[in-house]
Amino acid sequence: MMSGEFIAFMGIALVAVIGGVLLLNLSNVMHMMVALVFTFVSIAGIYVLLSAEFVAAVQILIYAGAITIIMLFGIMLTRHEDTSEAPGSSWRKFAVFLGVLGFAAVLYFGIYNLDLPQMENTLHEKNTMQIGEALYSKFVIPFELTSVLLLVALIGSIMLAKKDDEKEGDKE
Amino acid sequence: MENAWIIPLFPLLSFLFLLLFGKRFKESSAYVGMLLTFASLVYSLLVLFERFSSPTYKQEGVWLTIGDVQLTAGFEVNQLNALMLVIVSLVSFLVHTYSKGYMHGEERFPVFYAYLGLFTFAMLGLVLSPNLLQTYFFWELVGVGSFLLIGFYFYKDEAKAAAKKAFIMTRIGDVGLLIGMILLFWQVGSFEYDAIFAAVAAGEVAQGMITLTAILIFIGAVGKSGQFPLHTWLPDAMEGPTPVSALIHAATMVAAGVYLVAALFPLFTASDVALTTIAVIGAITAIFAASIGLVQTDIKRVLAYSTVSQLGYMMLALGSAGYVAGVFHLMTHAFFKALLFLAAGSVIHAVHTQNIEEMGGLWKKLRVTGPLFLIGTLAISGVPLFSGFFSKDEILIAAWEGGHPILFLLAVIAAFFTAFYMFRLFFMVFTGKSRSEMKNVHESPSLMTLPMIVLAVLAVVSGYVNTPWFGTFLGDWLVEGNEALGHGHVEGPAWIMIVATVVSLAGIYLSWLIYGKKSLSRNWLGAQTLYKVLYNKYYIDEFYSMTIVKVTKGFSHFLRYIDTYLVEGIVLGVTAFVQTLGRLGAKLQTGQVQTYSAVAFIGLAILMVIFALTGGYL
Amino acid sequence: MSGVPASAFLSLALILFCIGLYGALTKRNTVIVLVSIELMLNAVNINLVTFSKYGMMPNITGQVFALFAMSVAAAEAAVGLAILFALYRNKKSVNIDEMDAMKN
Amino acid sequence: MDLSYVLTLLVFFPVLGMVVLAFIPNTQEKTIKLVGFLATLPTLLLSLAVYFHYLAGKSLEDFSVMKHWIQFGGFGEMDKNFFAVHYELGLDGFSMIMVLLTSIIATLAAVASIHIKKEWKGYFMLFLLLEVGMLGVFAAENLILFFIFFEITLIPMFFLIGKWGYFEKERAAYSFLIYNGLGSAVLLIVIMVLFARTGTSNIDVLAQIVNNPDQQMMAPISDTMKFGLLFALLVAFGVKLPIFPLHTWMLRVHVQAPPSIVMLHSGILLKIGAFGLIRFGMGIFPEQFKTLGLLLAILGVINLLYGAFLAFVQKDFKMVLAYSSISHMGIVLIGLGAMNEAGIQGAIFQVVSHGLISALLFFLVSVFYERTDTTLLENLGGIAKGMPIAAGFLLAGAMASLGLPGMSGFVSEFMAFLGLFEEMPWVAAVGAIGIIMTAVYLLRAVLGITFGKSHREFTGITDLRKVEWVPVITLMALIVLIGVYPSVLSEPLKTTLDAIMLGLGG
Repeated sequence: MMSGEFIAFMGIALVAVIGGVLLLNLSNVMHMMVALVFTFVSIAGIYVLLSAEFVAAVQILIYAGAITIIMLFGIMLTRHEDTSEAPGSSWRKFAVFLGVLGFAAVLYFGIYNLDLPQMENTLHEKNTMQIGEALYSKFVIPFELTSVLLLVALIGSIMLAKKDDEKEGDKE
Repeated sequence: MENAWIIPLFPLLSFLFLLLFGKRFKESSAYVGMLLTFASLVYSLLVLFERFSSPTYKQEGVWLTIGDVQLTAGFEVNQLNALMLVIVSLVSFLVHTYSKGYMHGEERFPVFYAYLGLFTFAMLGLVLSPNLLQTYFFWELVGVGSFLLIGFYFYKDEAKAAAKKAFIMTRIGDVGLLIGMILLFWQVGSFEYDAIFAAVAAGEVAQGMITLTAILIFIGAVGKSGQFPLHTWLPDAMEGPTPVSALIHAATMVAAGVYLVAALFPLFTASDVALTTIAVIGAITAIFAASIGLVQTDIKRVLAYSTVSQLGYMMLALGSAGYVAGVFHLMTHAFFKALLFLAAGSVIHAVHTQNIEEMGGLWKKLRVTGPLFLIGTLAISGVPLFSGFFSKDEILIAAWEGGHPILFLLAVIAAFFTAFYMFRLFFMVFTGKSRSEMKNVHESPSLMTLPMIVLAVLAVVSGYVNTPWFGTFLGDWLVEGNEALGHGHVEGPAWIMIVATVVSLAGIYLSWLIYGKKSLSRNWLGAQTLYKVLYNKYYIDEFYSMTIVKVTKGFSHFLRYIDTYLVEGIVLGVTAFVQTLGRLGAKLQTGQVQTYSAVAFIGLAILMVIFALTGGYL
Repeated sequence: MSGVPASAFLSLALILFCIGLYGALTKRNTVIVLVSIELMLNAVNINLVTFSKYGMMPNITGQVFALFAMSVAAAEAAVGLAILFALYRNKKSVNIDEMDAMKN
Repeated sequence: MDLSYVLTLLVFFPVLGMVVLAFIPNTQEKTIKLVGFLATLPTLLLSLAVYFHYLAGKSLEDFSVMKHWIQFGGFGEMDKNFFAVHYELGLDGFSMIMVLLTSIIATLAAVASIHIKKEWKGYFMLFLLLEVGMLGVFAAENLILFFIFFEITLIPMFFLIGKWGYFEKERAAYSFLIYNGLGSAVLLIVIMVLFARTGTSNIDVLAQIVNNPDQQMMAPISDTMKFGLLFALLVAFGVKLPIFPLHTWMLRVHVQAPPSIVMLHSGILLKIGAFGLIRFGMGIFPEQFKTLGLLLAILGVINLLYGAFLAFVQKDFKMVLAYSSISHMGIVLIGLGAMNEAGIQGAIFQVVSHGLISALLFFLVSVFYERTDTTLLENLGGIAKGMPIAAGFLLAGAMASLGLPGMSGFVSEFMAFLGLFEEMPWVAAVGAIGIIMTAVYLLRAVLGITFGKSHREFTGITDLRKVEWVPVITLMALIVLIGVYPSVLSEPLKTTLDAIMLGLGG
C-alpha cells in the first residue's frame, strides 16, 4: 500500500490542506494569499497524480499565476491593513463551522462507502493531445462559447472598473 | 287484527289535516279529531274482541339495514297491547269530546286538536310496537306530544318552564332507556321483544348484564311515569290545559312507563335486583307523593301527586312480580283518574280558579260534576265495590306475597294517605260554605259531562273484570300462554282485603272529621316545619336547582372561560409566535449576502444530516 | 496501477471544499471571500479529474470540464474583482459586512 | 348512451349563471336574484336525475368521466397514468348523496338570499362559484382535483363573509381564511406526498396501492409515514369539521356570515371535513384509521359535550347554533370512532341530517333576523304569538336537531351510539350525557325565542312569506323522510359502506 505514489499523494495533500488551514487562520491578507499559492500548486501536483498533466499545467498557469496575482493586485489596490474580524459574529462562525462539519461528515460518509474499481485507462498517454482532440471535436461549441465568455468578462470588468471613473469625472 | 296498524293512523291523519287546514275549520276541527279518534276506538275494540278468540298477531317489515343487521318495524297485538289500545283510544276519544266544550273560545283551537291527534297517534303507536326500537321511537314522540300540550299556553312563563322541565326530565330517563336498549341489542342481536325474551330465557345474557339493562330501561320508565327522583315534572305539567292532564298526565303517557315494564316483564323477572329496585322505587314514590298530596292547595296538583303516587303503586306491584296487579291497576287508574281530572276541569271551568282554598259548597251548584267527582274519589280511595278497590287489593296482595313486609306497610300507609287527601279535596271543593265571589257558577255543557259519565261508569264497573268473587277473567287472559308473566291471580290472605278497606275508610273518616265536620283542627300536622316541608314538596325542586342545575351552569361557564381564554388564548399564542418569528426573520434580513448564504447553507447541512441519519426516506 | 484509492482524492477535495466554504461564509475581507470561492472551485475540479480517471468509463471529458471550469473561474475572478473595485470606490471599504445594499 | 358529460355539466353549470350575471347591471335587484336562483336549478335537476338513475338500478359508473390533463415528468412514455393528473369526475353512493344534498341546499340558500341587502351581483356570482367548488369537491375522483375544488370554496367564502356579513365580518373572514388555509396547506402536503410516492392521485387506485406493498412501484410507504399522513389528514379535515380545539373560527363564521351563506357553510362546507375523513382517511389508510378509533371516539365525545355545555350559556341564538354544530359534529366523530357499520353509517347519516337541519335552522334565523333585527335571546321571546308558523318550524327544527324519532337526527344519533356502544360502552355512556344536554340547550334557546311573554315590538310582524315557505317545507319534508324511512339513504350508501368495511377488515 505504501507505494511511492501514495507517499507523494500524502505529501502533496498535506501541503494543500495546510495551505487551506493557513488561509483561514492567518491574519494578514497578504500572507493568506501566499498560503493559498501553496494550495494551488499542490492541487496541480494532485492533477499530475491523476494523469492530467495538461490540467496541472493550466492550474499552475491560471491559479497560481493569474488569479493569485489578480487577487494580490486587488488587495493592494484596496485598503488591506484592516485585518480585524467583525465583532459579534462569532456565533455565526460557530454555526457555520457546525454546518460545515455536518456537511463534511455526511459527504465523507458517502465517499467512504464509495468503492470505485479502477478501470484500464489511457489518460496518461499523450494527455495533451487527447484533450486537444476532445476540445476541437466533441466540445468545440462550448470551447468557442468559453472564448465568448472570456471576452464578455474582459469587457465587463473593464466597464465595471471604468464606469465610475467617468461618473466621478462627470461629478467633478 | 291484520289491519291494526291503521289504528294509530287515524289520529295521525287528524294531526296532519288539522295542522294544514285547521285554520279554516276553527272550532269544528274538533269534529275531525273526534271522528278520527272514534274510528280508532271502534277499531281498537274490534281488535280487542278479536284478540279474545285468536292468538297474538305480529307483522314486521325491514326499516333499516345496518350491515347484516336488519332493524324492523311493524306491529304486534298481544293481550297487553290490545288492552292498552282500547284504554288509550277510549280515553283519547272522551278527552277529544270533552275538550270541545272545555277549550271553547280558545284562539288556537285547531292547534290543540292537532296536538291531541299527534299525541294519540304516538301513544297508539307505542302500545303496538313489537320491538324496543319502535317503542323508543314512539316513546319520544309521546314525550313531544306531551311537551307541546303542556306548553300550549306558550305565552305563560310557567307553561314554558313546565314544558321544558317535562321534556328534559323525561329525556334523562329516555337516555337510560336508550343505553339499556342498545346494550341489550349487542347482547341479544335484536330489538325484538320475542328475541330478547328468548335469549334471556335461554340464559344467553349474563346475569349482571340483565340487571344493568333492566335497571337502565327502568330509568326510562322512571322518567316517563314520574317516579322518584324524576317525578318533579309531572306536577308542573299541570300548567297544560286540564283535558290534556287527564289524557296524558293521568291516563296514558305516564302509564307508558308502567306499560314498558310490563311489556318487558320477562326481562325484569330474570333479575331479582332489578325487580327489587322497581318495587322499592315504586313504594317510595307511592308514599312520598301521597304525603306531598296531603297539603297541596291546587286542585290539579293534588291530583298530579295522587297520579305519581298511584303510578308508584303500579311499579310496586310489578316489582313484586304482580304483573296482573300492575296492569289491572293501570287500567282502573286510567279510568278513574281521567274522570277525576275531567271533573276537576269541569270545576275549574265553572269557578275559574284552581285553588281549593277558594272553593267550597259546589255540590249544590254542580249537580252532575259533584257526584261524578265523588265516584272517582271513592274509586281511587279503594272503597269496596269500586274498581280501585279490587286493583289496589291485588297490589297489596302482590306486595305481601312478594315478601317485602316493609314495602307492604308503605303501600298500606300510602293507601291511607290517598283516601285522606282525596276526600280532603272532595270536602274542600264540594262541601262547606260556598264563597260569595262565586256567583256565576254553572254546570258544564253536556259535551263535557257525557265523557265524564262514561268514565264514571267505567270507574265503577271496570274492577269487576278481575275480582276474587266474580272470577279473574282479566288476569287469566293477560297471562295466557306466557308463563314468564306469573300467575293470573294470586290468592292472598283474606285479611289483606279487610285491612285495605279499613285503611281507606279510616282515611275518609279522618278527612271528614277535619274538613267535612271540622271537628278537628286543620292544623292536624301540628308542627309547622313538617307542613312546610310537605308543602314545598320536600324541597326536591330546590335541591335540583341548587345542585344539578347549578353545577351544569357552573360547568358551562367554566367551559366558556376555557373557550374564550384558553382555546382562543392558544390561538392568540400561535399568532404571537408567528409574529415573533416573522420579526426574527425580518431581523435576519441584514442585506448581507454572506449571512444569507450562511443561513441557506446551514439549512442545507441540517437537511443533509437529517436525510443521512434517516436513510433518505422516512 | 495506482495505489491511491479514489476516495482519498475525493476526501482531499472535500476538505478543501469545506475550507473554502468556511472561508467564504466567515471571512470579512471580500477579496479573501472571492479567493475562498476559487478554492471551492478547485476542489470541484479535483473531483472532476478524479472521476475522469476512476469513473465507470474513464475518459478525457472530466479533464476537459475541469479546463472549462478554470476558464469560467478566471472570468469570474476578473469580474468579481472589477465589481469589488467599483464598490470600493463608493464605500471605501472591502469589508463584506458593510455591503448591505440589498437591505434597503 | 353516453352519460359522461352529465357530471361536468352538473358541476359547472353555475358558471354559466355567473356569465349571465356578469351582463346584468348591478341595479336590477330582482333580475339578479332570479337569475341567481335559476342558475342553481339545472344542477339540482341534474343531481335529481342522477339519483333517479341510480334508483332505477343503473350503475353510477355511467357518469364517470376521465380526460387526460397534466403529465408530470417523462413517465408518460412508460405508463400513461403514471404521474399524470386526469380530469376525472365520478360518483359513488356517498358522494352522490352529498352532491344531491349540496344542490338542494344551494338552491334553498339561493332562495334564502332574498334577505341580502346589497351588491347582489357580486354576491350571487361568488355564491355560484362556491357552489361549483362544493359540487366539485364531492364529485372529484382524484386528490389533486379535489384539492383544487376545495380551494375554490375558500375564496368565495372569504369574500362572502367579509363583505356581506355582520359587524365583525372582516375578523371572521380572516380567521376563516387563516384556519382553512392552514388546513389546506396540510392537506396539500399529504396529497403531494402520496402523489410523489405512488405516482397517482386517483383515490381508488391510491387506496389499492397504499395498502398493497407489492404494488408500490417506488419506495414503499412505511407505517410511520402512513400514520403521519393520516394524522395530517385528521388535522386538515379537523379544521373543517371542526374538531375541538380547532373550532373557534367556525363560531365567528356562524355568527358573522349572512345566514344564507351559513346555510351552505354549516350545511355543506363543514361536511367536507367528514367526507374527507371517510373518503380519504378511511379509504386510503384503513388499518391506521382503525387504531385511531379510541382517539376519534374520545374527541367525538369531547366535541359533543363541549359544544353542548357551551351552547347552554350562549346569549346569541346564532352562537347556540354554532356550538350545536360543534356538538353534532361530535356525533360524526363518535360514529367514525366506533369503526363498525352502525357507527360509520350513523356518521354519514349525521352528515346529511345535520346538513338539512342546520340549513333549516339558519334559514329560520334569517327569517327572524329580518323581522326583529336581533338574534340575542334576551331581546327575543314570544315570537310564536306573531309568527306561529315560523315558530312552529323552529321548534320542529330544534326537535329534529335534538334527535327526536321520526326525524333524521334521531336515526344518525341512534346509529352512531349503537355503533359506539358495541366497541366502547364507557365512552359512549359518557357521550350519552350529550343527548340530555342537547335537549337542555336547544329547548332553552328555542323556547326562549318562541315561548314566553311577547315583546311588544314583535306583535305586528308578518309570518312566513310565500317564498320562504319553499325552503322550510322542503327541508322539513326531507328531514322527516329520512327519519321515517331511512332506507332512502342507507340503500345508496350500501356499496360505499361495504367497501369501507372491507378496508377495515370487518
